[in-house]
Amino acid sequence: MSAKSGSATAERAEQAIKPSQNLSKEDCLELFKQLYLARYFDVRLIKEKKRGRLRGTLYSSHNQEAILVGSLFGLAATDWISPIHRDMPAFFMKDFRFGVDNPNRLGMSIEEVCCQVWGKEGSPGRARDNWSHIGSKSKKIIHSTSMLAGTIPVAAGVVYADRMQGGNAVCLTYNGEGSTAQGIFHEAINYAAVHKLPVITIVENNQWAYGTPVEMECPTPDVADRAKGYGILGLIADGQDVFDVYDKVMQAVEHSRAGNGPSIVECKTFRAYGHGDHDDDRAMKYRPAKEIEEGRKRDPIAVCRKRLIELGYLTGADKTSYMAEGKNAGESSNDDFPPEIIEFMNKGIEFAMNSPMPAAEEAEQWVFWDGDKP
Amino acid sequence: MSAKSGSATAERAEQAIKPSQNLSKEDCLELFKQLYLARYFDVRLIKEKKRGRLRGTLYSSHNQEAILVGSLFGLAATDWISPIHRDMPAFFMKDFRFGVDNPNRLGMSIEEVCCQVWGKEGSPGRARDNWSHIGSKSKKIIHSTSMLAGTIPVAAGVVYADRMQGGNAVCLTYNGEGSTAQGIFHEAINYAAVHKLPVITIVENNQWAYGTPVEMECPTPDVADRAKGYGILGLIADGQDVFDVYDKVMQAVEHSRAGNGPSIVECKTFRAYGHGDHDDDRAMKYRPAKEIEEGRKRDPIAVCRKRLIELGYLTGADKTSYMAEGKNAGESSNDDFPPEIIEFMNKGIEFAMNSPMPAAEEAEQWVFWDGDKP
Amino acid sequence: MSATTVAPVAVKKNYLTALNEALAEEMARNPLMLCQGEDIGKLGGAFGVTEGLQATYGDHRVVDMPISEAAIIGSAVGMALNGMTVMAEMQFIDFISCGFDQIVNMMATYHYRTAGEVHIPVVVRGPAGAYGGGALYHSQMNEAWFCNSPGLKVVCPSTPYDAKGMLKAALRDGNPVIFYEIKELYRKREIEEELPTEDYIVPLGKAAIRREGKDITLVSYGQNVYHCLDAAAELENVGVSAEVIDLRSLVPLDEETVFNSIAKTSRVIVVNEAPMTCGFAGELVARISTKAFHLLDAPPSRVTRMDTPVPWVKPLELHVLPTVDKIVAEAMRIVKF
Amino acid sequence: MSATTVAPVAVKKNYLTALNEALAEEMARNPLMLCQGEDIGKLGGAFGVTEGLQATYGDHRVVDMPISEAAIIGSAVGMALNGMTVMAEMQFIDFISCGFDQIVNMMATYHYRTAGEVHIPVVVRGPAGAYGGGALYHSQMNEAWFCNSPGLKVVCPSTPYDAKGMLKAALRDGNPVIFYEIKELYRKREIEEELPTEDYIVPLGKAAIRREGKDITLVSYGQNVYHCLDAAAELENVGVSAEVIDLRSLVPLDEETVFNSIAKTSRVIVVNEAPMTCGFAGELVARISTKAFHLLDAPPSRVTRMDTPVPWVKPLELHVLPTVDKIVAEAMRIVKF
Ligand SMILES: Cc1ncc(C[n+]2csc(CCOP(=O)(O)OP(=O)(O)O)c2C)c(N)n1
Ligand SMILES: Cc1ncc(C[n+]2csc(CCOP(=O)(O)OP(=O)(O)O)c2C)c(N)n1
Ligand SMILES: [Mg+2]
Ligand SMILES: [Mg+2]
Repeated sequence: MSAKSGSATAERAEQAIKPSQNLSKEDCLELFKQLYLARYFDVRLIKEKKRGRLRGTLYSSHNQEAILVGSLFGLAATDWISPIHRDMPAFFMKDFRFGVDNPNRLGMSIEEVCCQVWGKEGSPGRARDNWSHIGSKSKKIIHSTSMLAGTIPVAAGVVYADRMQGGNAVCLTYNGEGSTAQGIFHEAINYAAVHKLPVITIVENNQWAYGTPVEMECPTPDVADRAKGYGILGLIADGQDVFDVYDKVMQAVEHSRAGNGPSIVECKTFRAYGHGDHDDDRAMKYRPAKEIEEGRKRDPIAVCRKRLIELGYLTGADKTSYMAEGKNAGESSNDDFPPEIIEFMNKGIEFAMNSPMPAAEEAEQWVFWDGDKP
Repeated sequence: MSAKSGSATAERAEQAIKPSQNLSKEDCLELFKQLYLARYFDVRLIKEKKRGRLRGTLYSSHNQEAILVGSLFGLAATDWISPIHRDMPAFFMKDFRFGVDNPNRLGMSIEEVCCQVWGKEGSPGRARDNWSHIGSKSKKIIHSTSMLAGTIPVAAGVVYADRMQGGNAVCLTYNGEGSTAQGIFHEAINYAAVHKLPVITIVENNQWAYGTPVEMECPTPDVADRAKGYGILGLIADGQDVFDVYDKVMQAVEHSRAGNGPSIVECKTFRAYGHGDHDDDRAMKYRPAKEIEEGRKRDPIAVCRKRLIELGYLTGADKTSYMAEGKNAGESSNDDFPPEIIEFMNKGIEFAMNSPMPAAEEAEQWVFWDGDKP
Repeated sequence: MSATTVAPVAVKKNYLTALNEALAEEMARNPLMLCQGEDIGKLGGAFGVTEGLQATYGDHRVVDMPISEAAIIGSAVGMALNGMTVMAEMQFIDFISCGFDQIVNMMATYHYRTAGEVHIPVVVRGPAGAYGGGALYHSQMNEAWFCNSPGLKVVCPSTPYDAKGMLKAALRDGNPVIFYEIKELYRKREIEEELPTEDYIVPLGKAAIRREGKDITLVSYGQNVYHCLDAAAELENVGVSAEVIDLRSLVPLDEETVFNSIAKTSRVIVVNEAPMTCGFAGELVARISTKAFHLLDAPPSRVTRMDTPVPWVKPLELHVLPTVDKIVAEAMRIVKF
Repeated sequence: MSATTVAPVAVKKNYLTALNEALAEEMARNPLMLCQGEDIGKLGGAFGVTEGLQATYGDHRVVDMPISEAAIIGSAVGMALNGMTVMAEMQFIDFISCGFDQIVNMMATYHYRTAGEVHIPVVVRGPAGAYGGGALYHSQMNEAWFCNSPGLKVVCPSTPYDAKGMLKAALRDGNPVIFYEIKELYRKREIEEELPTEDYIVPLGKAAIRREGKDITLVSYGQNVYHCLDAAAELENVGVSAEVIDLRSLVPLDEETVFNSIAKTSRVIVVNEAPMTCGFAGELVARISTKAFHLLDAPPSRVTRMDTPVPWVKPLELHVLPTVDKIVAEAMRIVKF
């Protein structure tokens, strides 16, 4: 074997570990824009809530967008996802590409998601449960309950059934680091590991579970260490870096899809606000202001921008247009975001606001299925 | 530092790892005899069941005695234990020494345990629940429900409370390898690890959970690997060797007592019969006869005998008296056991058989406590 | 073997065999059906309900699960979400408590939450009931928890015919069903019966009148149906004619059959072996009192387990449970009211 | 600050403060008492019930637990077994389902199983109830599960005075108590009241008559007590005098107060916001029908949540829940019966 082929092998190995190196310029810019989209969705909803136009609690994904954007980007349309309370943008960003109006795409429309947020009939669940508890069988998004980590066994069942039916889908489930303390986390991952099911658990380690710091939830230095207990792949990603998230998740997806069982990808990040919007002021009681300031420094939009400049994909005026990074919702204005994103969101909100509420009598419906018996 | 002190240090380290090397001849012979006691208890109950004198199910501890005997031997009287279905001998062997009639000892009497087995009033729980579900607050034995692994959080709470009250007790909880798949196993150990609570989980890995092999319950090569997920001490002992069990459990106990948090000690063993006595015939459906034969070869009594001969503690006729090893209950006779053990057991059984059943009306009692309010 | 046609000998089958046949037939009928539970494969389950299924359908469709009730139920929900029908066995129904959240919050509500997009054809079944010395954790009838959790059907057959027909109906129902099997009936010789050779179901939500009578109605389900029948026989000796209704299904409930009977008898006792407070007997008494008050000539009554756990030893166990004697005594009190 | 003695201004306190005071006082009184739950330390709990406790009593006695409801309850049982008294908070009572087995099988039965050797002074408390747009998983009243699990006391105060007095009583009771707090009442101004400065308890198992009346009895607990009072006010306008009873405690139950009232009114409606089937309203209707049948001039009735989950958006939510209108309408029907 020549030295040359040896180095080519090494190169391939390197590529395998960093799939993002194969992303085109277009893809990279798409990711960058998707970060804005996720951010704007959140910023805008915070404003809408402050205006009193919304009920329910918003668990902000601000500062954690790279996790959603980076993990979703490489999925096949036929893969499943299971977002939870802090992952609202995932519902419409699954299988999403700017400018591609694919009628068969397997993600929700922004209109559907806004209808859910506004509690309108056009919500995929007709607003029967709140905020992040939507989902869609046809779009392959699992519906969560509030009970944390409770969707992991469901995800395992979904991919088991997929495999039985000849498919090769994986399922990404999202969970906070605190949620990994739940018994069902263990039961589900243990089961998935025994049966080598392609369930990838993304742990969004934002350092806090409501008012409890990660070290009171998890005894190991890294939450990914939990993987060791199951002998499964555990990876750690820089949750502020969309490319690193993409790389690690793709690595896990390929590992799991190839029949090697479940995996855990811990994405280290930092919660930008209180636990929910009701908690913003109280959060100061348990979380030092300095910590928040510190955390803000590595805004995923800024990290991505820097990388794109290095790659030469952003030049000239593009380098500094739309400076959304480092600003919380109050500090942000529409000037910080590309106009097409604002328009996208406006359309969704307008649709929702013009939609009717479900009729009161609907509340009696759908307790039991009464369809055609199989 | 001289070479000598260096080697002395190494020697001490070696001693720390093998506390059994410090056991006196008397202790070693005690352990040997305790193995007979545990074995005889089981053999005798099997015979009593076959004679139809007992209700309920016996989950035989045959061939797994070294785990109970070895793990209990080094405990302080003030330590707690939490035995489960396969650990009946633990109830009377806690804090037990042959010939030492310590009225303050913190274990149950054989009379109490037999009353439980026979369903009599003298049972510590007045025969309200069956077989292994007894316990005692004063004797520091936690009462299990049937729900596997369900006592681990209770154990954690017990030692937390002990610490709060200035104590330094540890708690040994016993669990089968299959039970480690339960959600509560995870929640309890995770909690204990976060709070560094001295809970030692003995995993009796007898390769089978009822009709399911260990590889369908646990995805890692060793069940002790589960410790890695919590960053806690995980040890593996030869469950057939009472000295190795003693060593590993003592190591874990010291580690945990010193404030380093929980630990897991996997004891590799092998289930001698069916899951319960109702399953003896059916077990052949899922477990090859050869496997059983193979497993029988390393009877803990034989392993212990060999070691005692090596140590010179057994010589002459002692070396071959009471050949209980390798025989199942049907093959064993009273000649295979030291007479004082038979007498000990006879006394217990006789007491139980002469005890009354609890009165039917007792069934209404003790749903609620009605004692002096604190 | 002779070529001559001989009349087939009528084979009576027990409750356990009936269940086993139901599963085998539904597995054959529906290639997207799967069974999972602890030790259900090679062993065939603790009692043998799944005997032989793995040999026929393979270990991918008859799955030995880790001891993880919550994962057993949760993964069944996921499979259902993705097009399959699942039988999830609890080794004893008592252990359903370990998978409780996945049942009441995930499974029961899925159809409702999705405004009908998703339905969940999962049957959670397992051996239940007392009278066998199973003590606190191998004796439970905890059906009331699930009757109080909207979105679940809750059923409990008492005969081999119903066991088979209702299990098949449950597996085809499309809704999550909690299926209580009475383990003391599994091998009970006295109730063995011939089963139809052709496919049949017993629809969920229909009660059965097990004995006609005119003086008092005894309503029950599961094992207690036989206690009621025995009580009815004793009552006959003293000139009291008792009608015995086997509810079979609690959710949905066949109120009509119950009310029709009370219209005739004007007196009713509901018998079940669950703890009294918030048990299903109370629910039925409440339905009767609120909706059929005018039909009653005496207070409605119930004979249930006392509000205690099920203790182990026989005299204690029977002390807290409904017995024939207790039913007869209560019937005499009500009849004389 | 002046040295002159001034009459202290009467300070009215809300339900939340009442609970907080109860915990603080019991922690002071009992050095072997401990509080544990999610985020109860520095944050003081999701609603602030434990506000300030950790600062006073330290993080060993006011413990922020991992998100592990089963371990929270199971370890509390262990602490109780070893001499302590524990308050275990569920962040929302809905999440109690995740610790269900430890409650019904470990905690509830401990005293029984040990024939009285062990008793378990653990109070599991948490915010409960609908009407606030909390949807399926932040609105539950799942008390019936626990009423059907012998060995647990189950209570639900509706006023600040009771909240404090009953929580103190629960913590001293020595039995496991499931303590339902109504989160919509936590900060409700209208119900604020002065609390005694001296130590007091409100014994578990005693109902309170909140309004006297003679034509019909409305029995309820929690939030629905206020719906009943509002309904009673409306009924008065049409000449119907309604008595309103607040049960406060479901297990043990004060049947006497209920029956005495019915002896006077001959008519009764039980109101609660849990699902109808196997809910506590049905249980009480059953108790009344079986034991106080002769007192009734009309069928007993209940107004409960429909047998559905609690949906999110307001019109849907109210559609399935008891409301003043529904109670008034039902009362008119029963009065005219
Ligand atoms: C079983 C359960 N227990 C408690 C809660 C209440 N709760 C909601 S979010 C939350 C904190 C979650 O923390 P983490 O998992 O780290 O996710 P994050 O919110 O930080 O993204 C808690 C305790 C719940 N939803 N489910
Ligand atoms: C939560 C729960 N699920 C199921 C059971 C039924 N069950 C009793 S023992 C057993 C097997 C236990 O296997 P393992 O933990 O390996 O212990 P072993 O019997 O081999 O000692 C099972 C499934 C139970 N007791 N509890
Ligand atoms: Mg977090
Ligand atoms: Mg085992």
